[in-house]
Amino acid sequence: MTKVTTAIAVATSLFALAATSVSAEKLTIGLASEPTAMDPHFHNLGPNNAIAFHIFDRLVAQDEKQALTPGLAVSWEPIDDLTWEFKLREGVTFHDGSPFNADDVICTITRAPDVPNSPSSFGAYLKGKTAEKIDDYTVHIKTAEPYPLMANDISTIPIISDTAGCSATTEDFNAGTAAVGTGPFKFGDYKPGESITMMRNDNYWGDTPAWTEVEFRPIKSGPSRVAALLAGDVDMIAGVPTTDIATLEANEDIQLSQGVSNRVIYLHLDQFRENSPFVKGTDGGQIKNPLMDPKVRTAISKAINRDAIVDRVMEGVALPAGQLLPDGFFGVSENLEPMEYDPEGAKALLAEAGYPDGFQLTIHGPNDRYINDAKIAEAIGQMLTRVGIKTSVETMPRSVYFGRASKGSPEGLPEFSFILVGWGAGSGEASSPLKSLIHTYDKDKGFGSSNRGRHSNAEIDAVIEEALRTVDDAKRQELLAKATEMAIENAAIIPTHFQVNTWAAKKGLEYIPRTDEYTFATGVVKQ
Amino acid sequence: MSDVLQVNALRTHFFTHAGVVKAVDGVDFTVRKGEVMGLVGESGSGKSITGFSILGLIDPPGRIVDGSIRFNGAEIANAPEPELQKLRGNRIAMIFQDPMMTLNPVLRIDTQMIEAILAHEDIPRQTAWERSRDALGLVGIPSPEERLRAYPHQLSGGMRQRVAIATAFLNRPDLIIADEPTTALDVTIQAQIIHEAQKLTRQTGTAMIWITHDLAVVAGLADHISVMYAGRIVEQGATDDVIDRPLHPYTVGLLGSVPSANKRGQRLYQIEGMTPNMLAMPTGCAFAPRCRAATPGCDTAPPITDIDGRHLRCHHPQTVGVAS
Amino acid sequence: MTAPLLEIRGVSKRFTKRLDVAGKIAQRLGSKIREETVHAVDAVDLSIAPGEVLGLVGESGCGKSTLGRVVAGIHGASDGQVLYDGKDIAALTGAEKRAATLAIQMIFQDPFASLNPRMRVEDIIGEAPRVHGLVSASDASNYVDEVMSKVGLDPSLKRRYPHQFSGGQRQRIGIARALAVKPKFLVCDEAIAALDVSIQAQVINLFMDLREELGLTYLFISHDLSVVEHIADRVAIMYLGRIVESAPTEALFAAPKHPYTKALLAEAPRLDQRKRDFAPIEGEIPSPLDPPPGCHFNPRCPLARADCREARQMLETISPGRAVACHHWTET
Amino acid sequence: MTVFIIRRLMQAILVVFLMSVIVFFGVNVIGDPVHMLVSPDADQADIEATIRRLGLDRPIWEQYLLFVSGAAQGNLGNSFIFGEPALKLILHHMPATLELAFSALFLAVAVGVPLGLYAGLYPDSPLSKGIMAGSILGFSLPTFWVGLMLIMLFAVELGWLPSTGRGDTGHILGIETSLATRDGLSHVLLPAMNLALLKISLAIRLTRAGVREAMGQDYVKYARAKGLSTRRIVFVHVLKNIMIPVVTVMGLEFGSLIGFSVVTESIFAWPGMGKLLIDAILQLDRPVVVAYLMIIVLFFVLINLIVDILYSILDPRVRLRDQGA
Amino acid sequence: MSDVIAPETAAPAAKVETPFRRFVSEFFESRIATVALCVLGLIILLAVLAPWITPQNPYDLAQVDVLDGRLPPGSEAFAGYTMWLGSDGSGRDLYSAILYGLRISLSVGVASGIIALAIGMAIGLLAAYAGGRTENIIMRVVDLQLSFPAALVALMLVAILGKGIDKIILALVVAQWAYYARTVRGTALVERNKEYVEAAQCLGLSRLRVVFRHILPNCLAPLIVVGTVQTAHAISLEATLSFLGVGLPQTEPSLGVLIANGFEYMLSGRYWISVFPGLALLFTVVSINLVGDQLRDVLNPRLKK
Repeated sequence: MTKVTTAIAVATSLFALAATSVSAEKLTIGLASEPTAMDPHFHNLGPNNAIAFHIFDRLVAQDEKQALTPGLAVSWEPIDDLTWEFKLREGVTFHDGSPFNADDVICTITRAPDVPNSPSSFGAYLKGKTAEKIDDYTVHIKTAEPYPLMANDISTIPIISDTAGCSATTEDFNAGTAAVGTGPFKFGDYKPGESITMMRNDNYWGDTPAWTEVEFRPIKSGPSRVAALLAGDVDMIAGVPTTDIATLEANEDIQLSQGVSNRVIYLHLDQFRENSPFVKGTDGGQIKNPLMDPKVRTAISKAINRDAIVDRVMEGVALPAGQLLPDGFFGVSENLEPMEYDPEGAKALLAEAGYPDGFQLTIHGPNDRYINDAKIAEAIGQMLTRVGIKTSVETMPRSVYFGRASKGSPEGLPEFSFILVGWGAGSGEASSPLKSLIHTYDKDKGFGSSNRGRHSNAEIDAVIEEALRTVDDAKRQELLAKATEMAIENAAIIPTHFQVNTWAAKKGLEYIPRTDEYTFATGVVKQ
Repeated sequence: MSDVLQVNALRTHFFTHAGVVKAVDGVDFTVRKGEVMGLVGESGSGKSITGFSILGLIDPPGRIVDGSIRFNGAEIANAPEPELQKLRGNRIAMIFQDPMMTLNPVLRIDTQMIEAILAHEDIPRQTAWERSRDALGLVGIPSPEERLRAYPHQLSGGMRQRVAIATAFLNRPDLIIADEPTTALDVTIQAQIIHEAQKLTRQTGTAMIWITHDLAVVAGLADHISVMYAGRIVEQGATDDVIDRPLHPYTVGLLGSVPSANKRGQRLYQIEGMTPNMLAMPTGCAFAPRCRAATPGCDTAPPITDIDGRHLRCHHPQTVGVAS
Repeated sequence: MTAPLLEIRGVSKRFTKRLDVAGKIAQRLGSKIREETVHAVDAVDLSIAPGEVLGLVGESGCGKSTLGRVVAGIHGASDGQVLYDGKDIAALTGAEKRAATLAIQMIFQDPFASLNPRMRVEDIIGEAPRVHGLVSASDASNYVDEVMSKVGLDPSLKRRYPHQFSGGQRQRIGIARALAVKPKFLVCDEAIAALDVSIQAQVINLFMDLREELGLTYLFISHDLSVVEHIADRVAIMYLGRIVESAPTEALFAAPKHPYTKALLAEAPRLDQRKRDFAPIEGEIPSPLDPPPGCHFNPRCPLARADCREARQMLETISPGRAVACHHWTET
Repeated sequence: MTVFIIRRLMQAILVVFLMSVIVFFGVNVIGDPVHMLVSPDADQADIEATIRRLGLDRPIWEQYLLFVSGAAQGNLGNSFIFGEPALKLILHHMPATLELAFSALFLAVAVGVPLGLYAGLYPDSPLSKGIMAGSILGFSLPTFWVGLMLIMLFAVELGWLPSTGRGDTGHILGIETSLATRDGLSHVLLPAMNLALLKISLAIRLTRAGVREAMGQDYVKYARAKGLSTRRIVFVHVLKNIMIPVVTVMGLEFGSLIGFSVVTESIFAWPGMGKLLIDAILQLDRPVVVAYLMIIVLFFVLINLIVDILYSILDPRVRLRDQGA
Repeated sequence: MSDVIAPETAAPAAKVETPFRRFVSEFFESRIATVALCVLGLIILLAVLAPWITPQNPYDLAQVDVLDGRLPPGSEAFAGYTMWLGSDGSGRDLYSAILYGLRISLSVGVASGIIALAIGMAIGLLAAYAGGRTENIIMRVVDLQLSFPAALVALMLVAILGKGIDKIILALVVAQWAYYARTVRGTALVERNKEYVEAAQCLGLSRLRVVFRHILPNCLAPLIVVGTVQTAHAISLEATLSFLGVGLPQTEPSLGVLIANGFEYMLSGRYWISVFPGLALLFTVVSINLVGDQLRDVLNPRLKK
């Protein structure tokens, strides 16, 4: 009984909140990046997904910590090793009034991996999965092998309407005619490069949002974005540049919110070439690749002053990293701490490995991808130079960088020897970085797709593969932690820090930070 | 005959970085109604500056530093700009050397003629247009209505100079200053232009100052001739007197320099040296360094002397024939 | 008669503005554009004996300067030949060609544009003799002194630049430059037109002195009848690309035959005419782009008839040394 | 005139062709667009699927031929990133850039010509010297720096004008433009000022030089000799003459305004073609880069043509020559 | 009004007045230009002497410490010296970085200017002297090149070529050679038709000699003017490209990179990171432009009285 009353009380208070805000509350948000389409399946990319999730719901949602919560599915569970059952929410209607049922799910799963001209599809999440309608509110999804991450994968797919959306083209979505979902906001207006406007869905099945209208404005230049907030042109901005955080903090009219993200910034080291192109001896001549030696890799890790990076480069807005995901995520190890800064130890290790005088190295990194990426590369260059590894720094736009880093060498192999990269775990748990960054490169199985250092260790591979087959959560968590520990032990990669994302809003508003870096209008609350 | 213009002791100097250029340095002359006065001199002698001084068109760094210019009895040297504006183009008109440069290339002939009338008279545009058309007819331009619609570059050099003459006569001025108006033209065209100018001055009784370096032109056109050298008029008199019985050694030399039939094949009379540096004028007679008759006494400035109704600035008038 | 030093045979010079591809397409599409050809010089014959001064007279645009440049080898002729010492210059090669080139020199009108402002006088004068090996490098300096003295310039000024000289002195530098390669023949293109009267006399005298001293032959181009009358042995009158009359100077000035010559003589201002009435011939020189048919002078000619509009009268010898191109010259 | 247009068209075709080759192959060298596009989670098979979908698996010359045959039919290819026809994207962004460029041009002429006129008429007055010093400064300041300063001053410190974005749009003659609304105009002002700064300097210097030269010309002296008022001389005789170079140069500068809008647009988050281009370059959206350049080439040819026609209208001397040739 | 002054300087002068001496004395008539030239000279001197007068080599990572980052002017660095102008985000002493940045900016500007000048000059001369079809083709290319904004051309090229000083110089050369070519061709055409060239022809001098000894020296004046303006422009353009993220590498910053890096600190009150390099750039470009302006006045025959 008490439970019910509480629920009612909450409901009424929510209603009251909603009622007060009925008087046309408009929210304007300045975004750091822009979606490329209103078609939720067109481009599997952060900015697109963030916008799509306003208009479209998913079967399984992720909360601000990326924990799975019910969305259009009220429950999901494996009914056997190879089949997952999703129970759908009843009584939900699309923005155009048509009811939501299993047909919409089936057509979505068919359309999502295969949108014409799509630069990056959702295929990766739906590969090997077949969906089947059991009844109007039950859907089964089958895989060929046991697959524990079913719900994580499904949580990335926005559900579109069978009638309005499934046969529509991307252009129809951009025009708004097909952009019909069940989400908290309805499509309003889409002006590429300029603004995206949405109206509140007053019939939303969940909590009715506080805002009657939301406008997203892409302002890519950081200072301009801050200026727009300070000038009052927007109510809130995402991606506050670290340089401005201190000033904004001191500004009484501005409210900041920060949250650690799922993104780790790390170093990949060439471990597959005897003659690595950007490693040279102290005299500039070719030497046998020292990065293949775990001692050297550990020495490098010891030479990096993570606290200095966090404090000076990131202005305190980051966390030193000792593994692949920050604390609190599924599959992280409790035993790992960030490597201690120990330049003397690093020198000693280098000497032990046979490089008392160090060697020459080039660090490559992007300059427009991660927060302060070029500066971090430079700082690392400085630190390594101090322990005797004379490091030069080369940064480039990501358009150039990633292609070269992945397959820029004449043989189509990763071109660089030592690179700075980042990884955000979209699934919100540790298998994502383990599978892509640590596992041996294996094109056929899709493992190690971003393993640009080509670290390869059969033991770790085995643990990862086992984890990926293990449906039992506790056991899987253990396996993932173990794989992580082994990788760090081996210095397969060298994590430096976890990004912390910052949002800034005008006084009276606050944003609930999200680890997945998405900016949701529903996450903006009035204080 | 009444005096239209009296210029007395006019001095126009240019104050340049390098020093003071005394472009006009004490010029006196008188122009009477209906009379053509030839103002002759070589380049740099100050003859054009004299013309511009009369119209008050000297720009900084130059200015009239001394002297008087009386036009129809009224003093106009350094008169206020609005007063001069009323005179210019109205009572005193000017014709320039190069008609290509003086007509505004981007304005049609009619615009440029009509504005010259409307600047001085408040009459309907149509009337002004008609008067312009008639004026073009008077200087012998065929189909003037068509020409009025033309742009300057569509006319030949001779035509343009006719337009300039027609424009000068539009407001029936009392005086026209023609600054080398035929120098840029061919012999046959020059004859045409002189013909038109001569005809119109005779018809209207307008006085004219014809500035030129060509003695032969003024010989056939002018009533009086003033010869300028280095900013001063060195000799002045009736045309016949000056040409046939020159008194100043410079005039003598100038006339001797002109090739002609009776000197064929012989060496020409040669004035040695060159025009003086305007920044470093010799004291006394400016011509002395080049003068064959010069004596040490020439380093004092010669006064103006009157000989048989002629004015002369020379210590040693050449009473005997032309040097040859 | 002695063999001519220089002979011009049927020389024409045309300047053609060709149509480019776009122009041709436009023409196909019916645009009224066409190739434009200016007949600057139209089948001219002239010969000049050694030591002679030929005056070439005409108004601006008549082609006299172009003809001068063809003779001096600056322009090639479109048609016809220029013979020096009986040999076609265009057909010469090697040393002979160079000798002919150097033998004919030109004096220009503009004393400012005709001297390279960035070169010292000694280089302006001395460059060509040095390049052609007429003097050795060590003798060059003395040679320049010598040439400068010859034209009445103070050799001590040879290290100066042209802008430091007056117009008359510059013209002397130009003459010295030509003389430095020991020419036989000088083309003087309005060589005194830009000078003040008193300086003109100096330069004319210089030309006459040099002729005597060095035995030079001149093609003396001028619009100024009195100058030509003074200096030339023979005069050719040019009108719109053609020679209309040529005659010994005295004969021509005494009794001009061609109506154009008559008009020119009548209208040139003269010192000995006072308070005259200027009674000019009508009309202006037609555009050389679009010359009138037949005799070019016919639109302005008091004698013009139908035949003048139909056919051109070629230059016709009417008495020894005199030629005239007119259908009706006898009528005066 | 016909010849002129034909010549220009032929040039345009040649340039468009050359440009397409250079850009197509050039952009291909820069980097690998696929790695910009795919989600980091994608595995190797996904990446290859994307490569196939975008046709990037074919040899580059084959891709180029495909592009050319498409271009011949008016299809410049689909944006890798947006999936829409590149042409459509660019046309969509064009009005914003054009209104910015036109506003800047207007500012340049409206501010630069009067100042230049003053500086030319009174070259020795202190104000003129100030104007000229200002114009040197305007010449020398990098656009991006000025843009930031403008935002700092007018949007952040003073709060008078919005800092970024395009604002409300309205319709003028059926064209959607922010010049039609108050809000839109307030948004245009800062970026237009930023973009115009260089051109204002240019207009000042051009006008001043023109006035000084014109004032020394005989036709001005002649006009004075005709007794014309100074006002008429300046505003009819002088101004009409100097407008010839001013209009010509400013017209040609319109092209560079569009070029420089790349900088201004990225600072002011102005949703125009320039921003589209720089994004496309950074993301290796080759079809958009290529299409942008194709369109810009045509644009420039068009501008040059218009300028030449304007020139011949303003300068009667040119008109005749055109008829003749 | 040729009547006004006839500068007959034939009266024996104390020394021979060469065109160069005349030019120098006319140049220094303007006080502003004199000051600008001095400032420019000082800037160049500072840039040249940078390694000897700065406490830090900002390009040597061993000397740069991120722990020194973002220090305000007057702070002391770990190494003990005072950072009079503060430090940037990576710990570079701004005073040192600005002087080194000046070296890069100036050398980029000057190198691209000289190369573009050489190429433009050669092509312009070729066009003017060859005439006909060659000239037509060359000038069409020049026209097209000129109708594209240099910023756009450079932007595209740098995007294609990638980063690096050599590449940015190449891009600037490609973006700018046409200005020189047009200028040279324009003046050469005027000069070619002058009588002194005809005289040289008459004297049987070779074509090469006429072009290089006679025409070329007379084309230099406008080229120098264009050269200064274009050099200033190149420096500014390099800064813009760096700002757009396609310019020079992060670790060897030119002034443009320094400004761009400081740009993000502007709103946070660390004005010095962007303002000081900005001022250095401003002084450099303004003084070059002022010098260029005076050169234009002195070398332009049309303004001569």
